Amino acid sequence: MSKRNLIFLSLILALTLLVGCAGGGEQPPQDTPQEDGQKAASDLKVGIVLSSGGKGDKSFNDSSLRGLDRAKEEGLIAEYKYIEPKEVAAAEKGLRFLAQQGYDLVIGVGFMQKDAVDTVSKEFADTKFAIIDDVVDNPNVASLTFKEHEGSFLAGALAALLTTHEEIEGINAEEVVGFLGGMDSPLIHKFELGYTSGVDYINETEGTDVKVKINYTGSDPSAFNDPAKGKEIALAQYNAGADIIYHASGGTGIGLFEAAAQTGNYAIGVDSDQDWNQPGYILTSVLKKVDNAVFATVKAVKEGNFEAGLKEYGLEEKGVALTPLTEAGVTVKAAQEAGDITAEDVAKIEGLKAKIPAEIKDKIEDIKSKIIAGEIEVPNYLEQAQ
Amino acid sequence: MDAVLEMKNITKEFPGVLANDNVNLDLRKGEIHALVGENGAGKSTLMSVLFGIYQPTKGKILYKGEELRIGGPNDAIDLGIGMVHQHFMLVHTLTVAENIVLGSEPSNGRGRLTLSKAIDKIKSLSDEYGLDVDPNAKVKDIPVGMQQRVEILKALYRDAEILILDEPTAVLTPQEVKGLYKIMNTLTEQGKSIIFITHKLKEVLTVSDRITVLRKGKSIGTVNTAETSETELAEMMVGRKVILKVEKKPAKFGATKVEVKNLKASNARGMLALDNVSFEIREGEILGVAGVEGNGQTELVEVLTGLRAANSGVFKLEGQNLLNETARKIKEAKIAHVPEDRHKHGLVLDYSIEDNLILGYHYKQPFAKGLNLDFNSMAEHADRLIPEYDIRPRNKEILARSLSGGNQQKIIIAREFDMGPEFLIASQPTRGVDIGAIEFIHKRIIEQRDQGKAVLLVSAELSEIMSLSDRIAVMYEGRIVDILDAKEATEEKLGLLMAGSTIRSSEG
Amino acid sequence: MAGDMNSKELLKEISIPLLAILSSFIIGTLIVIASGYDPIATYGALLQGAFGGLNSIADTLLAATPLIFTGLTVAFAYRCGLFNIGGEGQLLVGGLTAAWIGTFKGVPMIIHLPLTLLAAMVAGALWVAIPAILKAKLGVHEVITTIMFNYISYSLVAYFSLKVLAKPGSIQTPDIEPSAYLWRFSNVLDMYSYLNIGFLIGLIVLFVIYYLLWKTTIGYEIRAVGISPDAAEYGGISAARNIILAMLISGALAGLGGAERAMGLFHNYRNGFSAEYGFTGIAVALLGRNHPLGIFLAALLFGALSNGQDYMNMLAGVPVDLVTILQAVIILFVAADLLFRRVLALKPEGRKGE
Amino acid sequence: MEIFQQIFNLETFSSTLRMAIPLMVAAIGGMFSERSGVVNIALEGMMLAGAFIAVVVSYFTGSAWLGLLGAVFFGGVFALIHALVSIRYHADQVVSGVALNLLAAGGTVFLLNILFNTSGTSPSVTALPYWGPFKPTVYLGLLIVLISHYILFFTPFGLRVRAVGEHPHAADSVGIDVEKIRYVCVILSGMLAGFAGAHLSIGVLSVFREGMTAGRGFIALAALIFGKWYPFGAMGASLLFGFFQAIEIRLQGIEAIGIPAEFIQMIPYILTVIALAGVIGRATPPAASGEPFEKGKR
Repeated sequence: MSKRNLIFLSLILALTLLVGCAGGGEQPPQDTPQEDGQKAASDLKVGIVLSSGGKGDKSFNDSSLRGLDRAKEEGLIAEYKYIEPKEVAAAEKGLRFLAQQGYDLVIGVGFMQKDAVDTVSKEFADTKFAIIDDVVDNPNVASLTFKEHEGSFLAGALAALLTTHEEIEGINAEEVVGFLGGMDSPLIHKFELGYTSGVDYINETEGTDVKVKINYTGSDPSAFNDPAKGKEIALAQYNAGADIIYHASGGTGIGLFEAAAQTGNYAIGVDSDQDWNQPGYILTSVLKKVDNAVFATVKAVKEGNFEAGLKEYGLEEKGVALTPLTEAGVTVKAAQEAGDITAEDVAKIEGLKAKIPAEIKDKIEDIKSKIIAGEIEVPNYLEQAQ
Repeated sequence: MDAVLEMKNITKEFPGVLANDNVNLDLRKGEIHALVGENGAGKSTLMSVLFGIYQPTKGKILYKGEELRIGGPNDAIDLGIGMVHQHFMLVHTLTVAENIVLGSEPSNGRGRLTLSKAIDKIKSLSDEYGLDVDPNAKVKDIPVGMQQRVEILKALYRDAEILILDEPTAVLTPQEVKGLYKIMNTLTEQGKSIIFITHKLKEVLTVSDRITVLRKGKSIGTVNTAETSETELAEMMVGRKVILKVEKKPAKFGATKVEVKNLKASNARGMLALDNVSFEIREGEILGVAGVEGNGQTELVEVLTGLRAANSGVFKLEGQNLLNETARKIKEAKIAHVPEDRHKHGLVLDYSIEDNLILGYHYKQPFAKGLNLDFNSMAEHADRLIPEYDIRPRNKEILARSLSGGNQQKIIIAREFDMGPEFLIASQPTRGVDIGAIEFIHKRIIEQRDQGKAVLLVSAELSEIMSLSDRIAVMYEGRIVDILDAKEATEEKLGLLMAGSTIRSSEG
Repeated sequence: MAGDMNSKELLKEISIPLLAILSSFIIGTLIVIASGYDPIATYGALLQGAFGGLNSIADTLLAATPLIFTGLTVAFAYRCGLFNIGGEGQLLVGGLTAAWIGTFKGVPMIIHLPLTLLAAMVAGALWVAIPAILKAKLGVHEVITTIMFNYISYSLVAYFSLKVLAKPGSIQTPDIEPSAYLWRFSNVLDMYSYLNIGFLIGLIVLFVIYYLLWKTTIGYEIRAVGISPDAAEYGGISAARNIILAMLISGALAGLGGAERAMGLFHNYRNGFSAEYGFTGIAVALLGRNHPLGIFLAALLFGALSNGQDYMNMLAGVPVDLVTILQAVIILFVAADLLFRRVLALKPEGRKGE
Repeated sequence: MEIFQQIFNLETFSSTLRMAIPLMVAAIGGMFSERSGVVNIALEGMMLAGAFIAVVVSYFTGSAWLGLLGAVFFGGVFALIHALVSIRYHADQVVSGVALNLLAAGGTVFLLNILFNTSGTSPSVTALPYWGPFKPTVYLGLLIVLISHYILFFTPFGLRVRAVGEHPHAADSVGIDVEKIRYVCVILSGMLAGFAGAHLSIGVLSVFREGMTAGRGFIALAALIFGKWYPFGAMGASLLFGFFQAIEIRLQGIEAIGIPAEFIQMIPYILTVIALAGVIGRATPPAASGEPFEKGKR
């Protein structure tokens, strides 16, 4: 073998080692159990198949896992197993794998798994299933859906109320707010419609004329993964007079937060508590409490009162909510304790919330209770479409 | 002995091929030393060794008495060796000056390319040696003769003491050749030494001082030009007595078979390449087409074989109009074609001999039944033609690529002649083919003529044209300047015509 | 299969891909070890996922099916001297077309099924028609144009699937009619796999392409153009015509691959329809030496990898992206076969020139 | 008129510039590679690798500048694979490019898992600071165009690159080391693509996200072709494509226009095909691009 051939091979090997050393001695890469079959029979086995964003999406995958972590902490389960499918077809395989391995509860995250959960749950009538974000009408499946439109409505109301308060730093004279969508798809339109309805409601009740700028990043799943474009969209909207932008765009939203920090305008996060992403620029986040729903389902299975069928989590069920408008949310506090963010950051977050006028906070509370009471009907894009 | 350069016992072996076998060559200061030999005799390999492109397996190189190792073109250039390749090594998109300085670019202290001084030097060199080159022109815009002078300038710019000219006359008109000779003489007068590679014996005798002959990788000997003759050189090259004359019976012409009138066509770059070409060929006649390469011969053959569209004109075979028909239709009209570049056309090199023997006829009986190939009749066909045309090795499964040039050419000859053509178009039929195969091919062409077929023979070898043709058409800049009876044609006359000087144009 | 190949040459031909695969797995092993995983468990899980039981084997064949088509897509064009890198776009366009035609109601299966397959093939062929014509008539290099058409197709297919065809409130098109279903083996076998007769169609197409290329005058012409367009022209074979023909067939094969996904696996068009089958097809063709038999084996290998990767993740916890890395390294090694030829002191393949 | 102002204002143009920079710099990288005779469709992968390394280095050192350097350096190392495979081992350059794109896509996510225990998004890291209205990478990117033009047309190295890509045997015959020039150019292309990736991850943003280059490497390739392999041509094309992206955002939601965003997204690719077809002046690649160089062969 000539010298240069050796160089080629060693280059490949060097890259290999680079890949390896980078990870080498760090924490054990996965905290999932190995299948050893030694566990006590009474132990509840829970497995979950994540959606395509995978672990660490700072969105509903992470939220689902938080629910399971909580179940673990509270002693409902000893361990759980999670699976990250790369392809559409792989989700079904993951669900079936878990069912075959004798898991008592198998959870599928995301509407993309609807067909898969439907199929597998029919095969394993004795296993309990849950699907998040869609409905599967089988006797052993709990369908956990969220009234994202209700949360988005509150976000729209908040944005519309706040954009008229020019005296607040970062709020301009124009009555414009923005919406940043990821992939141009029905579920995201549900967020959009909730948000614009919230703005319209304020326009009606307050007599304002707030307009909404709406942009979608693209038409395929990569639209959830293009923060650079997300930032450009946000900058364009801010430039066009928007001062508050709400997003439902997955990883693309990171670009929105950076744009907000850069221009000194504001953003509203989605799914998880994203307030600490750019402390001081994110007013609030529309929480989708997947963790609560997951936790409740695990608990129900453990306690033997698992119920199949549709469970809609709205404002009333605390399945959707805004992060507190008065102080940092629990996630932020936990992050501070874990050392992920500094006290300074938390101060910034709380400082921003303090700028929101109390009357607005009251109005939001009022709207929330009206929605729960059914006095305000928030339109659901998915129901309209069907 | 004032040898500037000596190559002693050079042996160069490639896997399975002994390209140079104990070759000796010495070059004196101020001489033109011709290196002759047939294709494949090892001339190029020897020069590549000298230029550092290959390292010799054995042997040594002495420069001004000092033994040294030439590790690459850079070493050779540093020593003052310059090479003018047969295929010019010029980058067409760059200017003349950029091409000349390439590899030893002048720059100011801060890394900026500075051409102005170089351009001055090029101009003065150009004047000194009478090269007449515009340094600022783009290479793609200047004529071939000037491109060659740019190549020479490239070497001179690097202060070359030794110039290697590889087949420099192939692309030139006889007049341009004379100009080149003059330049070569000027160079040697100024003390430069020249190695002149060629296989054209007449040129060698005209211009060189000494001649070294290579044959099958060995050096056969070095002779003084003044003391040798064409016949002696030919014998040294081939290794046996060569019959330079072709035996042929008197012609028996029949009716007009091929009619070409006012043919006009453009070349690949869209320039007019054929300008009102007209001729006729009778049954039993060979019409030779002479001319310096690049004067429209290629385009003429391409138009007649359906590979190039003509702008206007007439082309009829036995009254059947074939102008701008497809290549397939033309083949079906029984026109056979031996192409000038058998690698580019003629053969699918990665097809077997068997597959190549049906190229162009593969789609019809007996080789195809509907859409299916008929492997039995393909095999029968190959088994018959391979011995008949002496194609070696006698294995129809072998890829055409692995055959020698002569045997590759025989595949084409076999296929094209076997289809029973009425009109045979043969372009450079013996280029790069060894002497034995040349005789064989010539015999086959004459055979066709004697069977009453029409033959169009295009060749850059005047001797081939003159010995085979019944009439000779001379092409210059896309026109047929004259058609002579072969008996009246002399080399001088043809040479003048090839340079475009017709009686008519000298009058006008 | 190849008549003009003796056993020694055959050995040489397959030794390079095998060495490439072996080397890649060695590198994969190093990565696995360096990342702190157990290589035996990793590869064990990979194997179990790919071949551990009827269902797994069926899933491997299912994963191999689109790769057979896209591998042939690349190889068929390659035999005509063309590099069709747009298989991905052609597959998507073909798949969407099948998912649309498949929804037509009231058409008897005997018409509907072939009609849908045919429509997908036509769509795939049409999608490569412009690059094909540009190549044939103007000599525009097909690599760039087919890449550009891939990106055009992403937007176009997204538009039609989401905004025109999708059922309301969904990001997938409505399910096709049963009359356009490709029959699934799970109908008679006790397994979950969606393996369907699309796989058998793949095998038939492999044979048809082999026959077409080596036993017919069409193949004789296409291969001649691929080796030497000038020689082909000389032989009365229109290079332009054959380039277009080969590209259209190539695109049709990709379209057929899309049809199998739409009619056999998903029964609709949806997001994530193709797991980059078009690009993996390049690797499959390369590894399979552009020969149908080789493509079959290479498709099986890549099918097994992509099927096994999920078990590797589920059982050994290794990120599935390891398999992507493995695939990339296999391609690099196969492409750089000169490395092995030098190491083994084999003579390089004759390319051009003398 | 109001619509007009919404679409064409100062912000549109700075947005155009920000979006054009990664295309421009990667396209210039591609230009060096292709001018020297090596086709590079791995720009996408090299950008992605650069974006990732920039974030990793910035994360572990706390310095965005080191991140940028790391991206440039590693982009070069990554490109070295392409160089070795396609120059030394005469591999098909397109195939090698496909493999590198795959390697970058798989490798970055694999490493995200190993390093940060996540599959999608890296932690936030220190980003490059602002220099006036833009990040430094914007100014540097424009400077790169100028310098590249100078190098290509006013230096001995540039002359050699142009010669090697058009007629490598001619360059070889005057003693130029063809392979060396190609190595340098391919590595340079990786470094520039790495720079472009870093612009995205730590210039525009401060995180790495799986697949975040989102096809920009291929648009850069299109810009290179549309710009006919000239630095200013590539710059012009990048600005044009950046402009399309900028107005696509601004056209959305303006009902009166009514063109679906998908169709505006296609424009760069369609334009490139049109350019190749010669409708607006034929784009002809360097004569020897894509051909492995074999000494002694011709």
